[in-house]
Amino acid sequence: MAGKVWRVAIAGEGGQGVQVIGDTLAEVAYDEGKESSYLPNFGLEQRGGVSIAFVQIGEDEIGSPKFKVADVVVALSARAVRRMHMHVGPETVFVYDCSIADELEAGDLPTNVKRVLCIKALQASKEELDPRVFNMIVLGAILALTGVVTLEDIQKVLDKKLGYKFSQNPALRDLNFRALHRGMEMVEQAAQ
Amino acid sequence: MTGNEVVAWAALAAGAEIMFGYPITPQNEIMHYWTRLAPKYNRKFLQTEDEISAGFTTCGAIQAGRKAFTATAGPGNVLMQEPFGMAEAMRLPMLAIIQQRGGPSSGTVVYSQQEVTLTTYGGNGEGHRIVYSTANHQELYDYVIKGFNTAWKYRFPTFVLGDGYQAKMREPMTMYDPAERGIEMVAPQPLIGLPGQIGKDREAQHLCNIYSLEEELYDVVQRFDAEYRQMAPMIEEHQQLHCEDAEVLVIAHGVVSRAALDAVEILQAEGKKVGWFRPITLRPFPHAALEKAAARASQLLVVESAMGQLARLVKEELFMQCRPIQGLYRPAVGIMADEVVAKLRTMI
Amino acid sequence: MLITETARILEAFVGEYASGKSEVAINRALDLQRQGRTVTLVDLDTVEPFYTLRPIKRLLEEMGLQVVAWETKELVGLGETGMILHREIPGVLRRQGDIILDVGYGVGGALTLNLVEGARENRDLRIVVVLNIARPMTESIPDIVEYVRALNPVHALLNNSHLGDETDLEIIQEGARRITEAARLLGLPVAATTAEEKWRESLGATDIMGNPVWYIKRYMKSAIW
Amino acid sequence: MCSQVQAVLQPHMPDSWNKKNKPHKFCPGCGHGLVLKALGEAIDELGIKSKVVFGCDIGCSLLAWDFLDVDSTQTHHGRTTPVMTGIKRSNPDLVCVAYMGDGGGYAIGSQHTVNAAARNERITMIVVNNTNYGMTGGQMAPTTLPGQKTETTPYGRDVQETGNPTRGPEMVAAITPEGAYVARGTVANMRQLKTFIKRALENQIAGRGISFVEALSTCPTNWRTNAKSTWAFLEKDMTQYFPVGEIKVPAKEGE
Repeated sequence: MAGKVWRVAIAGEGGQGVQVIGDTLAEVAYDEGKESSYLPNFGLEQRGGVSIAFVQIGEDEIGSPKFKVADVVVALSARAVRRMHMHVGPETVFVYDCSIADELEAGDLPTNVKRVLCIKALQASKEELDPRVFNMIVLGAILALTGVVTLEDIQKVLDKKLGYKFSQNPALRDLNFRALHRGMEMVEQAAQ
Repeated sequence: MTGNEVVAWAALAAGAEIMFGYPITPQNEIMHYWTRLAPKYNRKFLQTEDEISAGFTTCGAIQAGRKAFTATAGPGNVLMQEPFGMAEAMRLPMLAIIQQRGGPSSGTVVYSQQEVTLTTYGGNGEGHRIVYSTANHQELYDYVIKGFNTAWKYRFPTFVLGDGYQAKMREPMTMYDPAERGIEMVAPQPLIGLPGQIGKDREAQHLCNIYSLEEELYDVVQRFDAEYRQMAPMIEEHQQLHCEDAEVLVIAHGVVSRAALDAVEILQAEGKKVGWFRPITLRPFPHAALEKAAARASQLLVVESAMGQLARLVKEELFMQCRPIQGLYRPAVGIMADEVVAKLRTMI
Repeated sequence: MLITETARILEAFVGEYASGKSEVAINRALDLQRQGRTVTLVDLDTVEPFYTLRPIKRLLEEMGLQVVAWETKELVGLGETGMILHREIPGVLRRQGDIILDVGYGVGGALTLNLVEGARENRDLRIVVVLNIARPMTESIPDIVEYVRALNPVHALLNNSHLGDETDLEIIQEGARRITEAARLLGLPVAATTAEEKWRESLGATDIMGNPVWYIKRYMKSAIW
Repeated sequence: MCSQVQAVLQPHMPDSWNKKNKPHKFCPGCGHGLVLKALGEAIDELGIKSKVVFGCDIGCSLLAWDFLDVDSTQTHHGRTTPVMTGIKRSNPDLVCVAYMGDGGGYAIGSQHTVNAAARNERITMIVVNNTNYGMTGGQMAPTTLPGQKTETTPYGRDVQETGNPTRGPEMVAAITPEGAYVARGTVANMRQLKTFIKRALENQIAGRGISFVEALSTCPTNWRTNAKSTWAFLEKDMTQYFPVGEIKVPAKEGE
């Protein structure tokens, strides 16, 4: 158990790409020589419930695939914000998308956490980039918060994984990288 | 890769020729991947009308000399006890992968360790079966390959006992061709349909599954039991750590053993004398190893996602040693290291 | 017993599940054999032969009976052995001497005798219903009457009321009362009341209703499967 | 095994019969021996003895396990069909015969019958219909005739309560795709029964589809019938409900 294990829980509605974000995060970390695990919640809850991806990244082999308290929680819908109360603690950074602020009621956002942060990922994906790279923006934000892998690392992995697609359509590569960068930027700006 | 995908690849690497199955969560992806891989590698698949049929078609395929397997979970495991029983009775080398889900009944489709009793001792027999409980993806791969060999060598039905987490999670592992590692795969042998003319080159084979008299069956079961006991020391597997001077010994299997190990390491770092024992084979249980590992401990803690199913096995193995056994029983839910640590702190 | 002595005795004992048919049939066969007669005892239990003559076949043969029943070892390797009719049963009437048929329980009742060629047409055939009022289906007089009517034809009733090791005089005499009354309603004789030897002193030669008491020995205790 | 083998003169035993255990232990008057004679002769005529795998169910059909001098396997209650499916799919060169009673085919194993038929499994199913569960002592079967007395219908089968008798071949014919062979024979017409079974085996060998033969058979022990009434029940009562004949015959190549 030497070394820090980063625990990240990403939650949202079906179709928001929550599981893709979790899966990609775990894979990138592994490709960078870290140990990682990714566990989706599934079962009946998955069908119509909040979709959650549990990711752990560390230097040593990962123990239990399940965890209760996350270092970073990302909630992408109002339901997800409420659902994720059970996974926060005093050291948790709680991230949600600014677009859902109107749907939130008093007490929905957790207060017993280290920090609550809203990012404009949805807006940026629609207005500046492309709705398809929404999840890349979120991934960028997670990278900025955890620092488990660098932007260069993740770009390398994406090149490897999607190299063929990227070579067919270089604009796609650029779009993905810009989305990652934009996500990191959002966290850095919020920190100032 | 998900654990289910790992299982499909492992079966392929082990030279499995045919799979029979029926959909049930959380093992479905084993069938999904197998059906995608099978045609490319000239392997076969049949989706049957239920788990009873999936088990019995597997029995038939094995009699015809094919390396056949099946996979199931929860209520499907219940239905498959009937064909598993036949595999026990006819000594058919049947391999089944069980991805445990919550129970009783349909329970949840997610996760559990509540199929230990059913998988080790289910059916109307004596539990002459081999059960490997895996903890991670690498082991799923390793033990599916090993499981085929154990089954075909010793001819007892063999199980790889996973769970919903292992089925659905992704974690790194290394795939390999068994031959590259010097693992020789045991070749399957047909029991019926042998070459040659009946009456000239060979006798007709009559395979028995039922006996009319008490004494007939008694002799058969005694023979199986003797062979099982003789085999056991060659099959039993376990892992252990810090047992030499442990005052409290934590016992866990499968994916829960990972959380238990983390907890033990946390307390070891504080200088606490806590040991860790993990049976890999739940049947036959690594009896001698547990007895030795537990010899110095004054207390035992059994940790499992069930209401004492592993604890029952442990108590049976240690019945001559009198000492308190506590349980951290969390039926059908996952267990994390901090829960184990908290429990251990109350015991130290 | 009231059964008419003829050149050949051909008797069938029928009754409800666990009424004691086999016990009575064995005792009857042995009684006849002790009189120096040649006797064949036939196992016609076709429904659920759990308590059967099979395990004591050899013992009975050693006592001088001819027994048509499976021997346990003949069924080795047969797989599941529920009920299989012995191949010598259809032609058993071709044998010399007395024939005692132990008929199993079942909805067929006396129809089971169809399995023995020529039995139902044989004028010598006597069908005796073995009754134990401790058995739930033949407890009351109306139950007994209804049961016996369904068996048709029947020639006599036999009181075999007992409670195993718990048997007392009361159950034997109460059986005699009810069965005699049922017999009256049916227009049939009561062949006898059975009792174990140990009751001889207290019971005597006749029961409370005047039926002869037939002292028997129980052989079937050791006969499972 | 059978410890008292007697030398009994047996006229004309098929080559594919296991002669070591004759006379066999079916009840006197039982139809199983006749169905197996028809099967044995069909196997002889096709010369496939060393290719046949005979799977038997539990019940009286189990007594047939060593009746034939061919490979055999004992299964579970109602599970002969999936076991033979597994064998056939694993080794299509074998000729797989799933032999069972009406309980195995239409009650405890009915889901296997339905689905093997729907998939057109290349196996031959022989279902022996004697209108009751014989081995367990004569209880109601799916094929018990309306009004027929059994140990579990002591007042006669009430179709309002227990439904009508199952017509297996008709059901199988309705759900099988092209290539299936379905027939109902009877031990009262041995020449015809042998022809049906032979055609069924040929259909499997040609790989056209499933072949299904129901054989109307006798159970005097549980029917409590003498020889005359046994045959009357078989030929009159049973055929009223279960018509004999070929129900589905695949078109042969070139037709």
